[in-house]
Amino acid sequence: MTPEPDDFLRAVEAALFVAETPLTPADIKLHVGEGGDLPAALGALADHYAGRGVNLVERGGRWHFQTAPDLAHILRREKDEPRKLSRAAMETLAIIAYHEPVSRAEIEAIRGVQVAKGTLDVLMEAGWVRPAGRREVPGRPLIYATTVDFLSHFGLSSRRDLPGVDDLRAAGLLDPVDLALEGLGGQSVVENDDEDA
Amino acid sequence: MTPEPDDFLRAVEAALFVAETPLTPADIKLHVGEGGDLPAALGALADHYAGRGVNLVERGGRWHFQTAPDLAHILRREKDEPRKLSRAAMETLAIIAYHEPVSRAEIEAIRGVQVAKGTLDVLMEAGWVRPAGRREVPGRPLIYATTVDFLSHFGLSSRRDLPGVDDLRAAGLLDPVDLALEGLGGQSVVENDDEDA
Amino acid sequence: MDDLFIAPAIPSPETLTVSFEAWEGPLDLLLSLARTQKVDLREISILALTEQYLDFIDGARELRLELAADYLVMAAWLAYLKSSLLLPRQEQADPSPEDLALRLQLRLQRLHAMRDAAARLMARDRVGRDVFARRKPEGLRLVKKALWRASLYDLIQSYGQIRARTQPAVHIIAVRPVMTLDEAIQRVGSLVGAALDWTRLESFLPPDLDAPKAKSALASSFVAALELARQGRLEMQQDGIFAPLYLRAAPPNQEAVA
Repeated sequence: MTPEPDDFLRAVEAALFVAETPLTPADIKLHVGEGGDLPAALGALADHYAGRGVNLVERGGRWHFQTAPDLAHILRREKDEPRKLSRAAMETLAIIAYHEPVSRAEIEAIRGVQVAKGTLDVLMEAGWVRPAGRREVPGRPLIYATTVDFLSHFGLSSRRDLPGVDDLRAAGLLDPVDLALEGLGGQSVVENDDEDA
Repeated sequence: MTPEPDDFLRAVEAALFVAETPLTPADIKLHVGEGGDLPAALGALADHYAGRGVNLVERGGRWHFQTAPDLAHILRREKDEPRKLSRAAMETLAIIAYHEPVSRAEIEAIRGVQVAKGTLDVLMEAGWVRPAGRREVPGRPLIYATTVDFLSHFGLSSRRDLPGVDDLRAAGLLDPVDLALEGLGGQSVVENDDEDA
Repeated sequence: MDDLFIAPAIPSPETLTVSFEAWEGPLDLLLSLARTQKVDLREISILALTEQYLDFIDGARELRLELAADYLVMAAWLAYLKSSLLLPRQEQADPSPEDLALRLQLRLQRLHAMRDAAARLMARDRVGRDVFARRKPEGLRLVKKALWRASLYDLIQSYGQIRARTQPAVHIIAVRPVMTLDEAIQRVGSLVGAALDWTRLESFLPPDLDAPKAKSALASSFVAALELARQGRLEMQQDGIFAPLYLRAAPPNQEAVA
């Protein structure tokens, strides 16, 4: 079924294998010369690699090897590492959830503490927060909102499922009990190294 | 002739294709999982690529794709010329490879000249030689051995593949060097600028 | 391949015009000379080699080349070896000159073997020179993906904390039901005159008070009683600590005295 590859085909194969970028037929000829039928060789190679883990593809007149699309997952193997959100991230998420869409300045006004950029990054990386356009006020600040993933992670069918302030009070979650313990100085506190502190 | 490759084999093929360094079977398993017979897949792949422009080879327990040696002339570029080793460095590398682990004094006994510090540095910088502990004799001299990268670079599956190693061993030319017997002149010759002359 | 590392060819000892930089020491020179014998190193004649070496050094001396000390040391050692080899056997020292010659031969063989091995090693198909890996592999990545853990409770608790921390605290003091001191003086003062004998303090309180107001009324009435007593308008009596407190109007004569 697979005929023994001739040297011209082998040369084309090797040239494409080592290439740093996709190659045009002219690029390939620079390496392998004119000693064969290049279109035929490319066609034969593409056929040969069609069902394999690596495919030869042509994109805009340039040829290159790439891994089969269905194998992408093995090349970027992800390892889950459970981590707990920092308090700053948790609070920022809560504010976005309750007040969305909100700008960073608004989050800071509500938290009474500056928000490090990294905090929002973490929430976006987690897939729970997304930029939701800009507010049409001077400075056009970016505004943030929660995502569908946020709802599903927290088991909410919509943001209206979030307990209201009255519910929180009834549950004792608004009691300022730990205020003294937190020792929060308020406005001048920056939670970590933030470039726009 | 070539059976349709299964997904496990395809995954192994793709992983080896995108890898930046040669992979041990353990590395490969990390990505493709345990869902297949890895040694069989590697063997099948090596067979499949044997006559082609790209080959799958095993070097020191690690696998990688490389172009076929006979195609070197079409693939070599000006800048590809690997570092030129001095004669001293080449001999030192050979002595380490065939005798490892060896101390500097043992290398000197064979070469009849002192080993310039730069010589070992060059070999270590190339990633071909590494310190391999100390010999438990008076003075506890540092001993040197070759690396897996040495095997990869020189296309050796293992040190048993070193050219002529069996004949040399049979001829007794690789026996441990008896430093006490090496009372001949030469020890004070420094091959070049060496601070511990 | 054997000749890859041979130092500049030595046509014959007499025509040497070569500097010592060509060799890496006496052993290297010896090996080069040995190779000119064109025999297997195992069959080399150390005696002949010694002759060659000494001739070479002599020739070099005549050519007024600078001689490195090591070459002269080797020359002296070889001259000693040569004379020992020519001596009758019984006068030989230990180790025997044959032994020394054998060791020198072995050393030359070893150096030659390693030189040959180096050449064969360098001639292999080397990665980056003869065989090539992909120049820009995409790379296998093990991405550590943070799996963030947070519960709905964490979320709402956080929100509660923010609200609790940042909402302005408004303290409203409830209007509590009290009987003022003035009221109490008024009431106790008017009622005590109507009482004929010792009467308990509680009897002076307004009827049907709810609990908070009753407490306030009792406290105010007690203070009012003290005030009225101070003014001499009533007398107070108590049999012991926490015993009931009795009031009655002061006798008129006492009021006159006061």
